[in-house]
Amino acid sequence: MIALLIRDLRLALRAGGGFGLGLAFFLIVTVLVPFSVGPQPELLGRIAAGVLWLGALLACLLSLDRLLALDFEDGTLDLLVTAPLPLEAVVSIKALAHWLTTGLPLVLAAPVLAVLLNLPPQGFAPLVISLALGTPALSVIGTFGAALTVGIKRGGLLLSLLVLPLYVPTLIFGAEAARRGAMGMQHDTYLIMLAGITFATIALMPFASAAVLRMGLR
Amino acid sequence: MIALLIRDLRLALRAGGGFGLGLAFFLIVTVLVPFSVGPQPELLGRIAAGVLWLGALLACLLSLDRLLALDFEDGTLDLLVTAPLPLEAVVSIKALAHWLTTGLPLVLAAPVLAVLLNLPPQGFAPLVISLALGTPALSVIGTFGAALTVGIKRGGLLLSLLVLPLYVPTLIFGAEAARRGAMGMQHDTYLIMLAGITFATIALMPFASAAVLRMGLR
Amino acid sequence: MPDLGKYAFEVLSSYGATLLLLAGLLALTLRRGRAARAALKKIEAEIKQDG
Amino acid sequence: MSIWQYANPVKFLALSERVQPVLWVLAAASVITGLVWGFFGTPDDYRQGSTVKIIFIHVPSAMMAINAWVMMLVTSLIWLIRRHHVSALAAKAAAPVGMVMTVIALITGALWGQPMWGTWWAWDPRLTSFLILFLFYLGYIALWAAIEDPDTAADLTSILCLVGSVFALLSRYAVRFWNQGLHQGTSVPVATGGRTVDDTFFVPLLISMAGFVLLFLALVLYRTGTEIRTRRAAALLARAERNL
Amino acid sequence: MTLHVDNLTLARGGVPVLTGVSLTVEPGQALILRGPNGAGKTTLLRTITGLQPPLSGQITGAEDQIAYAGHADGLKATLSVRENLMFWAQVFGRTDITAALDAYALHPLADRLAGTLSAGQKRRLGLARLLVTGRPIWILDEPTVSLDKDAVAQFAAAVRAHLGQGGSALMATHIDLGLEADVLDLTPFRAHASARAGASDEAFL
Amino acid sequence: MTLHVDNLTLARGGVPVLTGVSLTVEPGQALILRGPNGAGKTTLLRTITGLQPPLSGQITGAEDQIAYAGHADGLKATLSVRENLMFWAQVFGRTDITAALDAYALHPLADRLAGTLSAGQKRRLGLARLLVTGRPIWILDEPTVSLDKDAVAQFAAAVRAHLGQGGSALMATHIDLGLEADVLDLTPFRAHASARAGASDEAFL
Ligand code: HEM
Ligand SMILES: Nc1ncnc2c1ncn2[C@@H]1O[C@H](COP(=O)(O)OP(=O)(O)OP(=O)(O)O)[C@@H](O)[C@H]1O
Ligand SMILES: Nc1ncnc2c1ncn2[C@@H]1O[C@H](COP(=O)(O)OP(=O)(O)OP(=O)(O)O)[C@@H](O)[C@H]1O
Ligand SMILES: [Mg+2]
Ligand SMILES: [Mg+2]
Repeated sequence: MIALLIRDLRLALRAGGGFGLGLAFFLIVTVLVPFSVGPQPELLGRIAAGVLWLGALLACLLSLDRLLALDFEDGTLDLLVTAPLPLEAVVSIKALAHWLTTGLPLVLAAPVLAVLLNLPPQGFAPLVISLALGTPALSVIGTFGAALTVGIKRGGLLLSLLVLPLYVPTLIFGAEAARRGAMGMQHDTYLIMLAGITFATIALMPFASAAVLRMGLR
Repeated sequence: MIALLIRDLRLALRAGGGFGLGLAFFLIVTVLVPFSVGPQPELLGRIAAGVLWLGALLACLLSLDRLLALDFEDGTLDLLVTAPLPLEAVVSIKALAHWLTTGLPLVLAAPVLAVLLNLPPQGFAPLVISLALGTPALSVIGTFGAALTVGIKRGGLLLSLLVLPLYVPTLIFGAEAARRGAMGMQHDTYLIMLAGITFATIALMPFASAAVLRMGLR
Repeated sequence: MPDLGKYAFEVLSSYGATLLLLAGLLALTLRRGRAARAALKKIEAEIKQDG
Repeated sequence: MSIWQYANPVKFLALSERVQPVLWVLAAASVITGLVWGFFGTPDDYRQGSTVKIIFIHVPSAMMAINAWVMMLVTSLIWLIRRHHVSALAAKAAAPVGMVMTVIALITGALWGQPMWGTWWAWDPRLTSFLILFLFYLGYIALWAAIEDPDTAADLTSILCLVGSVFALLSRYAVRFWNQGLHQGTSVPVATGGRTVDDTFFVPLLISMAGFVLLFLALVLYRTGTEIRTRRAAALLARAERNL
Repeated sequence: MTLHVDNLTLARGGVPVLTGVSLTVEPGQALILRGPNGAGKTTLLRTITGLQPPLSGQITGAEDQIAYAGHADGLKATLSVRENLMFWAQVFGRTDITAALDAYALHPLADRLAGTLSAGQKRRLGLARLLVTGRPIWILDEPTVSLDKDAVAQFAAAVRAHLGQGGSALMATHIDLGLEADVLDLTPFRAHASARAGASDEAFL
Repeated sequence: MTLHVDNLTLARGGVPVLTGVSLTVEPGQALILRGPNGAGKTTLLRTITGLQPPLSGQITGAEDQIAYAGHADGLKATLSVRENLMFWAQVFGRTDITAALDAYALHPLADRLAGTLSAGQKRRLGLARLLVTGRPIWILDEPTVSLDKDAVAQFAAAVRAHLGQGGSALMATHIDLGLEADVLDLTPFRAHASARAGASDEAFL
């Protein structure tokens, strides 16, 4: 299992492996928002927390399609199924590797990008905390989506379509916590809900993902 | 060449072909925006034009990675290079097919989604016109990006990174035209600029794309 | 140390961040350079040995 | 004897090895002089207070951020036309340096903006085009890293640099159209010789600018050398394997 | 471990492909499956490996005993030959890969990225992977595709050594491998169009 | 059309692989390339096809005359067999695909999606593609991978018919095709490590 994690991280860091690209996408979406809605600082400040959450979600989403599809195409997944590892552990490790290479960098980059969007100072802490609590859920749910679409050639966009509705609760609680934080309002309940979602998905989703994966490989 | 266009369209319509997924993504981004920035109608109305442009741009972007990569993987691209068609024509046709299956549906769907985001009535015409003028440029520039990343496994996110800065001028003129239109301001200059960019890219980019593709296939 | 008045934070962190970034770039450059030199030396030596 | 003989990597290495010590000393000396003079030896501005000291970093780094891209454009063209490896590798070596310069200009600008404009960041055209430039650097470096074959990578990044330059200019123009800004105009117009900056600031600024240029050159020469050695090692290794 | 397959019926795409296949592979035995293109060899091997369920029939002795090598090699283009092998060794709880490198003469290529190998070299690496699994039953689908004569001989030697250590092998191939092995022709087991074999779409017939 | 290859030197990954390869393929002639794995067969065929540039040497008579079939078949999984063939026919300005379907007995499969074919059936479709190009020079890289005996015979017959109509074929293979053809062994042309052949990384040596 450690071997799998190390291999995934190593592959991500190798040429073309995609490490940092989620981050780059996050940056780019943030940068494009003012171009599209206009540069008024007051307006940007109001939507900043929401835009950052949405940007982080999209960045996670876009990196999902390489989570399992590459391993499927070159036959690794077939071989892993026959290896002496429970498939639940395999998908959990894959989700962990995805979070380490995508979610974590997003959490760390969020405050910097918040400056660009003129987020009010009191909003920084809630934003980072909500992202740190929420992104693991995004990775775990995303792994489920990746498992669902694993046999489909370039399922990328279909994957987005399937996963996005599943992301809605996480997004609502996370973005709401960050937004209320930015406006100086009470937001603890939302953070607690968010944490609840995250722990529940981490505990349960791997079973669903593994089941779906077994069926998809047939 | 007609055969190529027809094949591309037919493939897009087949299962897993990706037709409509761009549209679905556009829809979902539009729907998620109120969740993330909050549901105030006045705020949504102000950012509607911009959000729709950004959503259209992202939807185009996400469908780019299947533009050439699928043909590369199964060897079709190698065979097309040796076929009696100039490569410039091949990439132009591919861009056209991409626009027909992604850009055009977005243009048609935009007014419907604009209702969801509370776009002011006078903004509808400028939004649709600016999207109709701008999306072809997105497809053509995107084809260049796809050609650049063609040999790279799952270059999807790298592709986004390379293409997004190239999209900036189109986005600025397009979104600005739509935004000014929504606010009832003069916006013809922006539309003219946008048309200029589109025609220039259609005329010149295929040469760059074909050159890059030849190098990448080596 | 000059008196920076109320802008001390801005000025100091500008200089600080710049020096940090430049030092980082320099360190990375030198490290990669050293590594490349060493790797090349080793390979050249091995190839000489093999004849 | 044409200068193209130095396009041979081995000859280039020899030359750059000889030039570098001098260059490093000059670069260090002028950067240190410029910054120390700027930091310790200049008075506060009557309007900007001590923040004016930021100019000694901000302006040189902003200048080098642009110049580095221009240099990459030129070397990319040379690679595409004459296919000299050193040229392509120099572009590769310069990109991270240019990116760091861009980041420095952005950070110092942001830190300067807080007291002057009351905000870290504003979507001013100059600032915005710099952010886009940063994105171009990112994409360029990522593309180099993603392609296995070094010659293909050189080709593709060169074309990206060409196309990117056109689009960077276009964005600059578009951004100006889109938003009139807060940022001040150029105050060191080289062409006219006129200037708005006081002499007390101007001399250390010039020294600092020269320092950044020299530092850039030294870094690029050194890094190009590293790239050449890496390629040479790979070439030797590939052949050694073939012998086995 | 003896592999028993008893009265197996298989479907592909909802249509029965093979019916009533029974076979046994004893330790030390190699069994070669033959059959024309589309006979269902790949389907049978994947089913025995456990990658897809049979319509009916029993497979015993397969659980956690099988190393499978299909059409795809499960190699990562951006990892070196050594790293690829090492990864699979670790997955199967082992650490020694020299025997595998030896068997297919991969030492000179050990530090090359797998993506830069030729077709046959890739295949050799894919076969070497079997040796690091430590599993007794090898299930191989057209193992010698793209291999040259030397490599085919290396493969035959590896199989022989594996059989000698009490392992067994079940493989599908169209060409002659130079192995002394039993042969099972699948043609008699091909399902007829009218066969009611329990395929999932029969409810609609 | 006679294909002339004169004193060709090739590199892969910056390293010279083959030097001084010369060969001629006359109309009506088939030439088989042999060489161990990694000898450079694929590289040579791709270069002649024009997919990558040679380091030095001349290729004449290839321009717009070549139909290439490499390791990948260029098939779309979601198009039917007929649609796949039809597409390639149209790209080459033709419309008739029955001859191609006949040659590889693809009629029963004509309306199946290419993605649901077995490995050998896919390969047959890939080879049938050559017949709809109308190009005189066939360049084939391991054409018979995964084919069964019948299909190999179909392939041999198709090649013979092609030669009979004044076409020619150049192919790389490790196995015996049952064709009367000249054979060129590439081993003598393999580049030595010290060779200075104009590879692009030689400037660094
Ligand atoms: C993140 C924010 C900023 C960025 C990206 C930025 C970028 C630039 C750039 C690109 C230049 C041009 C150098 C040249 O053309 O030679 C420049 C020059 C300059 N900037 Fe900024 N700037 C920023 C913020 C500021 C702020 C807040 C101030 C002070 C109020 C400032 C003051 C100056 C001055 C005085 C120059 C020199 C103009 C000249 O001599 O050409 N900048 N900056
Ligand atoms: N995804 C699929 N959907 C429907 N039918 C399929 C699918 N894949 C394969 N088949 C059909 O199932 C049958 C068995 O295929 P299989 O791949 O097992 O054959 P095989 O014996 O391995 O042939 P080959 O020697 O060509 O590899 C074939 O007739 C094939 O056309
Ligand atoms: N992308 C690459 N980068 C570096 N070297 C490569 C690359 N691809 C192939 N090679 C090497 O080039 C040589 C020639 O490869 P090529 O694929 O032409 O061999 P081949 O004769 O077709 O072998 P096979 O019979 O295994 O298909 C091999 O030694 C191979 O390892
Ligand atoms: Mg098969
Ligand atoms: Mg080959």
